[in-house]
Amino acid sequence: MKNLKLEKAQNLEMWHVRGQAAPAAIASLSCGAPEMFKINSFGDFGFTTATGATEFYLVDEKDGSVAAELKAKAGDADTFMFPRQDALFVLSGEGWKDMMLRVSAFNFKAADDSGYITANMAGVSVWFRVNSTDPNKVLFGCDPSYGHYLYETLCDVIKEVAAL
Amino acid sequence: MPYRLLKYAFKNPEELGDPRYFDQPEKLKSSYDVVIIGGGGHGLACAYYLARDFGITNVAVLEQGYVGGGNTGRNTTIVRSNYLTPEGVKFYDESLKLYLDLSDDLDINLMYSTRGHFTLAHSDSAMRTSRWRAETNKHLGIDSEVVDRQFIKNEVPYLDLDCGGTHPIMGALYHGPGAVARHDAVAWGYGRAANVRGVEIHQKTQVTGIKTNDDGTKVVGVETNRGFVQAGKVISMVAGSSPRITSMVGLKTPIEIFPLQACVTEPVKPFMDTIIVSGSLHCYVSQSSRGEMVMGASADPQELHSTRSSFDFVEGLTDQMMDLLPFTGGLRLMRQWAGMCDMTPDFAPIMGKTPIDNFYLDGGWGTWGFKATPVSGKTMAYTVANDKVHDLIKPFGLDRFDTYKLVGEKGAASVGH
Amino acid sequence: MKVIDCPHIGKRPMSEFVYGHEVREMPKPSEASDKEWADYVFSRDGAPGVKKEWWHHVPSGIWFVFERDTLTDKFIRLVDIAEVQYEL
Amino acid sequence: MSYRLQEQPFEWIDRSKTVNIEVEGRPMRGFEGDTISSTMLANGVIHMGRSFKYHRIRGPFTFANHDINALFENADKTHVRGDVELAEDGLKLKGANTIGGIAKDKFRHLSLLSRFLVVGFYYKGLFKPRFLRPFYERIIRESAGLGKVDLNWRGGRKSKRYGFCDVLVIGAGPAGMAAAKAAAESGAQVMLVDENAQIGGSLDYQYANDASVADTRSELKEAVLNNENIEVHTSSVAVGWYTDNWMPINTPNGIIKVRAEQVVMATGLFEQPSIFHKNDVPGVMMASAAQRMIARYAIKPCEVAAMVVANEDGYRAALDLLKAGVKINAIADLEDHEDRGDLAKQVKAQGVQIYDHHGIYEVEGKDRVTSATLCPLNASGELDTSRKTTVPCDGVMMSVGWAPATHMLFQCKADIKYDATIGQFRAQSLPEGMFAAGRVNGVFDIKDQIADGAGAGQQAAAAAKGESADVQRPEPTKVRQSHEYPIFSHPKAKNFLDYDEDIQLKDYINAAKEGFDNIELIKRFSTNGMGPSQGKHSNMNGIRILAKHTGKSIDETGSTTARPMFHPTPVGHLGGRRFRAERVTPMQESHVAHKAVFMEAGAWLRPEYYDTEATRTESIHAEVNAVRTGLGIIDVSTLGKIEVFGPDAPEVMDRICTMRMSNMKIGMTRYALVVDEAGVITDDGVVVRYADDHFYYTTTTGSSDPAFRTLQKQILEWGLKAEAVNRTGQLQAMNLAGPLARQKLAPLTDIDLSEEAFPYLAARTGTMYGKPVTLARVGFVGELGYEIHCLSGDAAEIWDNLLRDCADAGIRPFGVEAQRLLRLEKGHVIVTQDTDGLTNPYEAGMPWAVHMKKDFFIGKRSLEILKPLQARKLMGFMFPESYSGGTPKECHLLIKDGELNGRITSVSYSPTFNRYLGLAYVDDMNANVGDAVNVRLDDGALVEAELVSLPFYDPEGKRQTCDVDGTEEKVA
Repeated sequence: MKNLKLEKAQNLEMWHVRGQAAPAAIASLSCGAPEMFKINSFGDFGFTTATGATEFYLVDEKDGSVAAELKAKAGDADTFMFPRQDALFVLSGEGWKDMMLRVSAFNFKAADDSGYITANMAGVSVWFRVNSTDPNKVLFGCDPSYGHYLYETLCDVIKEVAAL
Repeated sequence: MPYRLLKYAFKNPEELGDPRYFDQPEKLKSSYDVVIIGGGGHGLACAYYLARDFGITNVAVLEQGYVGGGNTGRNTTIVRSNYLTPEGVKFYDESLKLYLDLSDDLDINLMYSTRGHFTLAHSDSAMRTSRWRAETNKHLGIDSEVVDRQFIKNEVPYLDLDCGGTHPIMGALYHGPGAVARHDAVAWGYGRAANVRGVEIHQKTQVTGIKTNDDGTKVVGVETNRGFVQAGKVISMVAGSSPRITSMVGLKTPIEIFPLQACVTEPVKPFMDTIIVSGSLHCYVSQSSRGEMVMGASADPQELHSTRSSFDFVEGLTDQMMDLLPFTGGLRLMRQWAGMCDMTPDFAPIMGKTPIDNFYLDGGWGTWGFKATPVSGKTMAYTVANDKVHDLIKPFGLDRFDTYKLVGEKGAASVGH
Repeated sequence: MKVIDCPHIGKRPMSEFVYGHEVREMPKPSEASDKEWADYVFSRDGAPGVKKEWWHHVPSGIWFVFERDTLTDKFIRLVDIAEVQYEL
Repeated sequence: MSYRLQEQPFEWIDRSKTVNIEVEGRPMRGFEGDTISSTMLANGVIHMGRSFKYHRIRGPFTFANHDINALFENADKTHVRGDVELAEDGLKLKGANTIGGIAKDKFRHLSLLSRFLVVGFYYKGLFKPRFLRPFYERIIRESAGLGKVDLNWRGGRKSKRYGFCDVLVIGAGPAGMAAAKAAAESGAQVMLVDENAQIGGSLDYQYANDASVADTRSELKEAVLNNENIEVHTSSVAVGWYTDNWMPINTPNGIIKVRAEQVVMATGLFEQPSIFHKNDVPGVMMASAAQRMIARYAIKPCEVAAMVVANEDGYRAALDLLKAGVKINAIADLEDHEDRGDLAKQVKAQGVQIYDHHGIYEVEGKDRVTSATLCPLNASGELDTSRKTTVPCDGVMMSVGWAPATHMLFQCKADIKYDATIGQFRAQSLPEGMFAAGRVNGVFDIKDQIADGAGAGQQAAAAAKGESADVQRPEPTKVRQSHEYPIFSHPKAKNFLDYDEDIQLKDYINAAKEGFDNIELIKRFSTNGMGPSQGKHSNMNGIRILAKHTGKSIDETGSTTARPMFHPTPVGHLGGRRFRAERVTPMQESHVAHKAVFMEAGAWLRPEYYDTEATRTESIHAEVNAVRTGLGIIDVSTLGKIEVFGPDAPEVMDRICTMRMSNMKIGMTRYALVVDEAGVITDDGVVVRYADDHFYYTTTTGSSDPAFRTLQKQILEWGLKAEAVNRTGQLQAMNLAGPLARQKLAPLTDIDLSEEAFPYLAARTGTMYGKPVTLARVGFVGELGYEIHCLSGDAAEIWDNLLRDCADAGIRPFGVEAQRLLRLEKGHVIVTQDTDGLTNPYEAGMPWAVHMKKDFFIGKRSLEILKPLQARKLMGFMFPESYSGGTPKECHLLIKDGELNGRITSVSYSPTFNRYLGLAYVDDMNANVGDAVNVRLDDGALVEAELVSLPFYDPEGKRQTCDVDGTEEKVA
């Protein structure tokens, strides 16, 4: 489990899309409609997913083009786009799924890499999105107030695991 | 060498067991004046006081398992009276007073050991609750006070006041008379003392139904796995099985059952002479007379009628315990078990008469049943003998919920041990 | 550690859930006497048996309703939310 | 006399690497792979420790961690189990529970008093006369426990991890290895666990010299160790079985919490002792113990042996002893050696004297066994002591039967019954996901064990894929392996049932006679099986004795509940690494820079005050004055922040809060109070109405997550068309408060702050420093103020800019303590401080917050019942300005005519009024403003305070509305 690297993800913006009209707006996007807890991926890490009948998440690459497209399509009152300020990280390296065994009860090795995974990691609720092209890279995010703690803790665990 | 042990040493083997602690009566009689459901501490104590104080001996104690096999054998073994409400304080202090003489009354060494009881406070709100209890206790003459970090350091030098860096300890509620006792011996002592006075103790006898008169307003007897028994009065003293019994007479109560787990380490040379409870970390530890560290935490979060063990209980407890007492990391957990905790909305028991004549209830003991064993036996015996609710338990009637007159024991909503 | 099998997110350990207590139908407040209302607020049918309960999966923020046997801790079936909805 | 034998075929020691340890001050040399006990034996030392109750000298007994005869300790280790823990170079140890060392233990003569120390003696004596009770208690406590605890031990925690596999096999003996091999070959991901340092199990110590299994052994080992689908963990113990095949495995470097689809229990057996006089003298041991010594550590168990056997395994052990050069003077076979098959013939052929239908009645010897006396069994199974045969020996090996390691089968609720044919408990049926194989499953022939394992492995692998494999499993053996009653009484007793607890046969029988004749009660009264080995060598005999005494069958007698942990497990492994999820706001660096002293609020870290003045109180008062006279700013980002929207949003808000919310005007705020179904206050906060169908609701810090969860659940339960989003960590908030607030904020925002455009209790959205914000004029601290809500990413910048741009106004950050004082001067309630587990809005002085005209809100019907029952009320009180007595504190009681009459919930010395003021419950509905109340201080002194109307400060609320242009105007 050598060469594990944890970095803070840069230039990604995140939206939490809700409302009675949200499904229609999301469906009209050029990247298509996501299935429940499945990654509908575009770009390196960009994606949309559905976590409820009228609840969607959008992570957009730096140019924000998809978000702009959605804003235009949504337009009327019945769609609410809340900007999300999650603490975002990228974990890379072959053994990342083995390292996860030390901090989360979720079985990443058996999981389908195209899933929008939600699990508890080191005591914090975290969502995961495996990179669509490189299975040894995963983007994950949590509530910003836990960001500092999660980063410090994971660096500790990676140091311990690297020493094994 | 104490005289008593000499007496036992030279007793010839045949005489041993005369009298037995508990007889094994072959058959159930067809009827009894009083049937007590539950052969734990409360049931046996009630039988003892009925016989001793009221001469009522035509009594049967029906135990589905073995004597003291329910929560009596599974609890924290802590005895204290530093409760929050005046009703709670008076009730539990009477119990503590009874405990002080109980070894002599029952002629058995309960190993009742006064140790001092710390309820640690890890936040300013916990400190406020501690002072609230201390002030109420002092008002009612209970030895209980808020102590600071220095006092704790002196009494328990091996405790890490910074708690590993989060939730540092700010102070504690210290209750000098807090004690521990050998829980099994309490049941055996009461059992033998009742048995000797003619009370019948039937083990492996499960109550499967309660028979009432036609309109269900009066109890007449109980169905068991050994046949029907008529009863002048029936008392339910089954703690974790209370809802199962009360549903037999169509009586709904607020009692809900949650598993409460505990564990012990291997027995080590005694070093801890006090009892440590943490309200914020929801855990407790004391060292038994056998040298084992007896540890536990709060009840499991979801209702379950089972004494199964869970591993996340062990993980949570050991994680917190190493913050409080770092050296315990080097000890080994030998055994874990669980009891069935009968919780009520206001953390106070449900005792006394019920809407159904001749059917009395002693339940809702949450994590405080063992502490109340003597006083519950005494007050329930009085209530059953006179069909009049004893003053001490008036505030704990089932009807209090109909009129929203809840007991304020829940206070700041963190369960004490 | 108990495992709960959920739609979309699959089998999850119980440690990821918050217990939301039993689903209890609320009587019409205006028609309930004081005693009947107090009975609804405080009384529980605490005997062991199969109960409909709320369970909240914290990481994904979803509420589920399951039927569970409170004697054996067995999750029997997922209950459609519509089954437990009620009008005031 | 060298105790080390020549090299054994599967020995565990590496003769090329020596290891030096010191036990009780005596240096000893062993090899790498030796345990502490095997090193001692190699140096001719057989005294491993002193027993718990009578301090009798003890030697090796099971050599398999099923007893604690060999228990050591040193400065940093407690309860070191010599039989199984490795002898590391430089290790220094001494015996546990002795005073003066194993040899010269001060209590070594205690067994002379055993006559008086009857079973449960501490219940019967040692408590009268009463005045001696403390003395007796000290004796009991000092004699209790085994090892000493090092209170300074800081060995620390061992990280845990999770593990997942299709098939988990517990036990790497013949059956276990076969199961792992078969499962892996069927494509399953397998984990194989064994508590021993090496795999092989009984194949390597009971069949070490059996050529017929040589090929199978190497084939199994090779398959298991080289198949990358099999993850092998040795020196690793399955702690227990938990719901849904959740099995923590304690490995030397931490616990793996394994979730297994299927489990195969190949856990084998514990050999059980025969009970006879002085069966605990060093040299008396299990036959399998002798075989382990020979096969694993090349140790010669003794020079001359006697044996008592009741199965074929006994003769297999005899052959191993003979091969190791041990002379066997006599073998007592409890039945007929003719029925023991070929091995018995081989033993006889080597000239060993075998006494059929004989048992061992007693042994002699103090420091080590010197002779064994055999007697024939009479018709009723007792020993006929009229015909004794005594043979000299320095070792006695017992092979009279086994108890299966069924702990985890009991835990998973397998249906386990006593199989009288074999003489052991066996699972009649197994729950889904669980298989048993090998001798724990009653299959004893070595080839059958391997076939049973392979069959179970295939079935488990198939089941893991949701299929089933119809596999022919071998039948359990028809030959009895364990004697019905290898237990013989003796007038001089010292015949031990439980070696951990020193329980003699008569103690146990007397316990039954005294009325504890039920398996659970007799365990607790006699303590049989309650010691550190938890009954591994004593439970089975205990059941046999009780069954015979009560005339019941083994199944009727039953067995005690098998609880985790299988072996005692270090707390440092169970606790694992520390994960304390902590929340901080984006302004954390700035707080630290401003010398904040932090406090914990749930998972959040918040500035309690900023340590700028000489003392804590002065710092807090400085902060209060800044807000009252100039300008202060507090980070309130920890508040819960929930957005509620959708067509039914107004209806949802009306049902959740006690007051009507649906009539709020857009762009306004309103105080919100929430009660539970019983009418008890659970939360309060401020609600902003953004639009007809969009509310923004802030809750107290502590209840942000529960409040959101409950709101979500209610929306679902009511089937309303509304949605809620928890934005607690996504948005941050800071309250800029003080007379200069408007004047300093106006130029920094595009929002018009004029009173007309932005009145008190209004809320407006706009930008600050180009960042989107919502400003809300809330009244908590009682000054002109604006609560600024912004995105988490923008918060630190806005906070720092405000401190910079308002520096000329003397802006000062203030913490939780100052806020508490400011809100107290305004008489505002803090939920969970001024309210408790029963407080309803009427008692808390908030009848105005309860709008009964609404047709429904949570708790309404209960409040209708509670209103007339009100018996206490929250009132304000003040101490005279001249007061100089003791400090009044929160939760001090109000006393009237010696009776409880109320309780202080909040109290502080107010720098604004230069006197103590606070809130208290008065248990008297007739109490009025102007009345006096008595407060009882810490030392019991009663001091007087006066009830006053609320709020104390600025009753007309002028301060929050007027535009004070920085003039010094303090309203008293």
